[in-house]
Amino acid sequence: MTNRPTLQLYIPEPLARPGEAVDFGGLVIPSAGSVDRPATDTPESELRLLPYQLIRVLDDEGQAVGPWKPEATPLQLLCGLRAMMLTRAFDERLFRAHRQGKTSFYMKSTGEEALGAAPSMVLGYDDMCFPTYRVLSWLMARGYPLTDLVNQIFSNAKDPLKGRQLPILYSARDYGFYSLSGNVGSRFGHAVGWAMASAYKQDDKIALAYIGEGTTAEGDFHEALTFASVYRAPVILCVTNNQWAISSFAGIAGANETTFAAKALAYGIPGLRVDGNDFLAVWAATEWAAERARTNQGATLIEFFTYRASGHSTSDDPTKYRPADEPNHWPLGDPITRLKRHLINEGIWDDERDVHLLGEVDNEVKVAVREAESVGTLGKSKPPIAEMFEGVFAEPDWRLIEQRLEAGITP
Amino acid sequence: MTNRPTLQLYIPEPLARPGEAVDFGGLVIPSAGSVDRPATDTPESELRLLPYQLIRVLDDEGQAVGPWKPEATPLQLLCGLRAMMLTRAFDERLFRAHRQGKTSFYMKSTGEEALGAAPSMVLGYDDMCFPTYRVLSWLMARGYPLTDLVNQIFSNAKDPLKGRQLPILYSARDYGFYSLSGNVGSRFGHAVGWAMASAYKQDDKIALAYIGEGTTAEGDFHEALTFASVYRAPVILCVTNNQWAISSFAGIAGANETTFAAKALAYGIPGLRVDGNDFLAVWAATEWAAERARTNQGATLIEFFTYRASGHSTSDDPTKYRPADEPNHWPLGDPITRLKRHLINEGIWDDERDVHLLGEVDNEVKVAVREAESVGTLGKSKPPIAEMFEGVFAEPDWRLIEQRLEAGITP
Amino acid sequence: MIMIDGDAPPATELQDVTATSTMTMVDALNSALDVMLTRDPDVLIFGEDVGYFGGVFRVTNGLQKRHGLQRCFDAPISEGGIIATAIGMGAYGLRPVPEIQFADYILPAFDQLVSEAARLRYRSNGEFWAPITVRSPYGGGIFGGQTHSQSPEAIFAHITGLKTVIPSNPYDAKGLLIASIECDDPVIFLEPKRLYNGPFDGRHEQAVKSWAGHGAAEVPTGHYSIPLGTAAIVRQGEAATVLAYGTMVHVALAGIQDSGIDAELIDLRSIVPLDIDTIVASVRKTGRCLILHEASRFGGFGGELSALVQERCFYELEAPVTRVAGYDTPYPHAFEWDYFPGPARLAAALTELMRG
Amino acid sequence: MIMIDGDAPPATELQDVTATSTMTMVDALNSALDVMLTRDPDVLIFGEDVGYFGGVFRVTNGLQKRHGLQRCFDAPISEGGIIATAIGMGAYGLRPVPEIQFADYILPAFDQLVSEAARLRYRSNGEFWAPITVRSPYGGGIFGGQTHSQSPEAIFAHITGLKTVIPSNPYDAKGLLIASIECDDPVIFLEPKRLYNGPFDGRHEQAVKSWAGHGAAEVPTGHYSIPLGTAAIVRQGEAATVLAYGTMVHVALAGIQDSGIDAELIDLRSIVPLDIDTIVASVRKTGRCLILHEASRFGGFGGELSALVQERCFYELEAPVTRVAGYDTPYPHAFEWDYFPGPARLAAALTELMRG
Ligand SMILES: Cc1ncc(C[n+]2csc(CCOP(=O)(O)OP(=O)(O)O)c2C)c(N)n1
Ligand SMILES: Cc1ncc(C[n+]2csc(CCOP(=O)(O)OP(=O)(O)O)c2C)c(N)n1
Ligand SMILES: [Mg+2]
Ligand SMILES: [Mg+2]
Repeated sequence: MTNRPTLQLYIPEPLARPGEAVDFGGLVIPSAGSVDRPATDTPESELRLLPYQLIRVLDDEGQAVGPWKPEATPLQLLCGLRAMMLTRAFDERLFRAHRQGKTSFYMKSTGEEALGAAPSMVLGYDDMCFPTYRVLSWLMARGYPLTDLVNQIFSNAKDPLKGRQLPILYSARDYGFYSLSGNVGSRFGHAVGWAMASAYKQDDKIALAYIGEGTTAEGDFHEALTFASVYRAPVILCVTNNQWAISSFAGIAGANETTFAAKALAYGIPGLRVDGNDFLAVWAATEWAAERARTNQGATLIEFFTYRASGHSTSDDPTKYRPADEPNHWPLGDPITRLKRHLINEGIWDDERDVHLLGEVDNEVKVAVREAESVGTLGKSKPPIAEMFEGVFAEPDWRLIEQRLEAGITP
Repeated sequence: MTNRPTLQLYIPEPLARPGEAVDFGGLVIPSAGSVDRPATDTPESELRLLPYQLIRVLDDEGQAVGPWKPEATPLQLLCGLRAMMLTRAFDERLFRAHRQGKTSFYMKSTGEEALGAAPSMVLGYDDMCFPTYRVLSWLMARGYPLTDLVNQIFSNAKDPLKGRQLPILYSARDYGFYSLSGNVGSRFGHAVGWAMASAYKQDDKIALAYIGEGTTAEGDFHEALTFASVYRAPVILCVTNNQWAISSFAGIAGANETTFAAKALAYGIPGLRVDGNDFLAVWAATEWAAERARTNQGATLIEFFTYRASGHSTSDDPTKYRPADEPNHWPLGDPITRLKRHLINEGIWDDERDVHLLGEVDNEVKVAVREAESVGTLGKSKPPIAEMFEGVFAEPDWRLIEQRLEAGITP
Repeated sequence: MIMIDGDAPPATELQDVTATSTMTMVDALNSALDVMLTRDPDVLIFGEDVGYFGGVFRVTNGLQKRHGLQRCFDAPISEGGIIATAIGMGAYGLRPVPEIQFADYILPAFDQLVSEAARLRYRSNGEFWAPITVRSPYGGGIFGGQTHSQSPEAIFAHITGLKTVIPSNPYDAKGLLIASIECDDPVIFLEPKRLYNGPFDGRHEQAVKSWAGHGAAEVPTGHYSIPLGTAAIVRQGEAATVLAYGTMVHVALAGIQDSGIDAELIDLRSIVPLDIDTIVASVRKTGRCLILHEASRFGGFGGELSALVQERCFYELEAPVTRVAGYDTPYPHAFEWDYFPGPARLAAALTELMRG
Repeated sequence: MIMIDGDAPPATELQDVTATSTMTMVDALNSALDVMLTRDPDVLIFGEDVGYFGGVFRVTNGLQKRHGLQRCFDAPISEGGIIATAIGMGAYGLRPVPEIQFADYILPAFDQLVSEAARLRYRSNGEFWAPITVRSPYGGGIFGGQTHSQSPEAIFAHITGLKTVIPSNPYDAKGLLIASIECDDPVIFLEPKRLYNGPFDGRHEQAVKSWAGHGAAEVPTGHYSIPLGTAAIVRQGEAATVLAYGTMVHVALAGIQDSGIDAELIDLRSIVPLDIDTIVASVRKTGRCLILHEASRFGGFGGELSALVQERCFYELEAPVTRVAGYDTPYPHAFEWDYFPGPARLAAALTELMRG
């Protein structure tokens, strides 16, 4: 046992901290269109290089190129652009609403608007999305009423969740949007169970779930993938790799060692690695995985490679742990800008219409906030206290009935 | 949403059930010596085919061939053979002891004796093994006193664990054998923490952990691997794929979709797939992984491909769920027979000595059981009841002191 | 409602009953699952070893064969995954009945049960819910050692949104399991494994008893259910009230007999919802209360019961509410019968209670 | 030992004290960690966001910079993995102090804590043990919604082999945290997050108070420890005994003041080990007892306290032991102050208690 080397504990660190020059480690960005698009029934054994590549459709000029170019119609793309812009406008204003004391909490998805919007349009209303808190754009792409969102955020008398939930932990069954909870990762397996149920019933609905790259470290992630693989569940499992988990860089979740898409290899299912700031690539990858799911070929893991351009939440100041200008240097750009460039390139959009749309979505948000404010902001209005005691069980038991009385509520 | 295919829930099933002909699905067994042995500092990106191969050293004639042939000395191999034979003899007799009502429970490791024995000899006494209940051969290779094992199994007055544990859930710190618990998988991450602690202290100790293939489905497995990968812990993580988890075939843990070694790819660490009934291959793979761990190159995942030749435990009857003669058809043979053939082939062993050794180990076990019986079998002898109240905390609090009195124990 | 001592179950609790047959608790549970698989295509079962093999305690024996691979199948060894999957299925509209092989192994799924199953309906304002029934063998008395013997009911009872049901005999087991499966809330259904094959009363030195001949072993073969939240008065008495559930119901009966005290014995049957009215009425009548459970005393469900009883019956109490329970140690293999709160401890405590 | 109302902490509890400084609870916890990192090379810290950033509540702020990357580092989002890793490190001989970002997120690690940390010493007959201290912010009052507000202490108190510590002020926080780290048993160290930056008494409509000026905010800068299992008498009184811990200590003080009743207030400081002697002596003196906690009432730790008190003080009790607690619902965002058992509810219950 002599002459052995001394062991050293390795702790990964990001390449740049506040005050240092931004460093993306010479991130190699393959050119758009360079990755093959295998048929969806290709055996997994032939797909084992995919997780190490990067599926991109939009090139630097805004051209859609290569085999992954989807068949989305111009109108679909315009709707996608609108959903993303609406998401951003909403985020900006509600973030400010928090600063103004109108609510307790808010989280933005800036830079990640494509991740919710494109899949929301690819999947059907019968399908179900199991969201994270950062895919508001799913709802935006489906026209969920803005005022209801704001009412939820304000926990006011018209809050569709009756004041029971933290702001933005929406639930919207009719929009294919499963109930969020504060725990990260814990619904990933629900998506698999839901998809298995659809298969069990010989229905045709599929599920799609999101999970942050940081959260892939939870046991839930592995358990969901194991079940999805073993029972070939019709589900699309998406890792939103936005490089950060609050203040922890993706290396703390293993990003220095391999890609998140490569985790698919552990389960013998295909893993796609996709430019998450490329609306068309996100669309195309979702379509590919959906086709597999719908044809009884089982689950697909998709890593959306993106960047969290804002702070984690209203409780966070990202300049405390990463260079303040890091977001500006993200080599894959901004999803809205890139789709817009493409649409202009395609001749179906222009700067003028864009400015107009910007005003339009901003106004929509403003109107919704105003409407919700007229009901009341946090603490100024709330649902009846009786709501606190509802929904614990299908029917309240004596404890809830007694306590409701104790709280001064007459039946 | 029309014209969609009907989904079907897929439930994996083994190829043969009781009454049917044994079917190993045309299991392809690569010939011994056919897999390259990369240098231990090879980057992971160049090792990505290894998890799909099968490292074997002993060929059908008992020759040790190919690059993985280890430098174990003849004496070491003889000691390994002895440890495996002792394990088997012990298992046989203690299994019978259970049938005779001398204890409440027993589990055999028949067919898997190489998995504990070889690593036990490769690693040092300062290193730590985090066992499953099926690696008794680790202790056998290190000469752990047989009588203490039987005392533990009988929970008698000389039980080293003072009657607190289920039979065979040993703890043997001085033998580099971490405390077992009834929960499967829950110590896998302890191995990683232990190894990280060694690195943190700049010591030179490494850890090795086992987990059953069925248990890889637990979140603990993924969490342990994530930590091992992120902090490059000096640990060897071993999946003992013995094809069965109680009555569930390995397909229920995902074996139909990929190999267990391939789970390494999810973490960017090397994954070896090894003939677990080949003592030399197990030895060689452990050495390779140990070298990586000792040189600060981090963790390795090893899948030991083997077969659970007996029932799960004394509570189990495997003929209820698999063909009764399935064990006889396992294409990778028996680890003891194969090592014996090799040693005979090498001219350092013969049938006569083998018969003699068989008698010797059997006698050793018999003597140990007799000695333990003279102390007492389960229920006939037990440690002082005061032991029930010891070790809950470092020092008992008033509750334990009061209850000890209540139980009639005078201090 | 008295039924353990051989009386027929009251008619109000029965529906659909065509015939009865003598069943062990394993048989009765199997029958409940069989009935529900037959009646409701949305009921399905999965868990470790429950499929082809029929479960390590044989509770799902034959169900895969009878109802098909998709209705009763093996799951990966992943309790968290099993419950997460069940919740997702429940949200879809199924009524999954997952099995966790031992209650000790529910813990890896604890977050799924607490943060998800229990809270889904509340937080989504009723858009989603998880009508799952998690069956799990629990409790000791089988020399299972520390991790095959525990009684974790207290940690579930504290969780708002979960129901916890614990039968003590075949008749109740079937009726309560059917009620649990039909219930739209998540139910933790704890099966006292020591009662699976016979009514164990804690007299471990005696020959093992079978269910045959026990009144509650006459079980209707068809569909019936026992409403959750209704306790059963197993023995009527005037001197004191004993509260118990699961195996301890039988232990209590034996201990009461040994003590010669005319105690009333209440089998709670479900601890959430709790039949507070039956408890309070009894203690008001007897003026004395003893609580018996197998789990460790400190922080156990007995604390809640004791608190409730003295809150509601303080002025009627003639002696302190007493708890008899497992000691505050892990469940120890060799000391099973020292740890186990058997009839002798119960009788002694009851005698002491009468002195108070 | 009185210390909240500005009295100096008793000398017996101090060691090594060179100077004091005014600290918030965050400062005091940070100081405890700093002191222990300095004194003991086997102490290390890891958890989500605790490294460079210094923790979402800033408790580990500056520690990585001061003590090095290996001593205080970020962990993957994997509570089970964090605790498993810590146990392994503990078994090696280190004293890890993992942080779980919110107590609500301890649940994914529940199996590690219960089946492993709590049982390792017992089952291995002392060959291995896990001297880990799991720090976690808990409790409500910050509009954190359901999963950033819960008080899970009851589910830990029931687990044999775990200790559970809950400070209510900066001075105690530091002394108890040091004692926990130095303890050879696994400790769940719950930090009332609403007290991090000021002594919140439940009067949410009033301006936020800071710790400055509070007696217990004068904290020794060096090493000292408060033995686990010693309660503090925060207010002496003759009319009734109020038991509380964490934020509720301050709420109780306010409620007692409002009620005008001369109640004795005991801050339990650790619920396992529990200072039963101090509790019993007080209730024997006052004849009345009220328990206050923020967690839901049913199955909460108040049940255990209530049971213990009436078991030991039955004949001295003049009224039923009373519990004031959170309602049996999940922690609701908009109804935070309706759910929260504030001073008004306490005062009303105390007044009622005096009538009993
Ligand atoms: C089980 C659990 N652990 C910890 C947290 C605290 N937490 C909230 S968000 C977050 C970071 C998640 O990062 P990531 O998964 O990368 O998602 P992102 O925020 O980047 O979208 C953490 C640690 C939590 N909510 N739930
Ligand atoms: C957490 C937990 N879940 C379930 C069990 C019950 N159980 C004991 S052994 C076993 C099968 C394990 O199979 P595998 O991991 O393949 O190991 P093997 O027995 O084949 O060596 C199961 C399910 C357990 N002990 N712990
Ligand atoms: Mg992230
Ligand atoms: Mg196995």
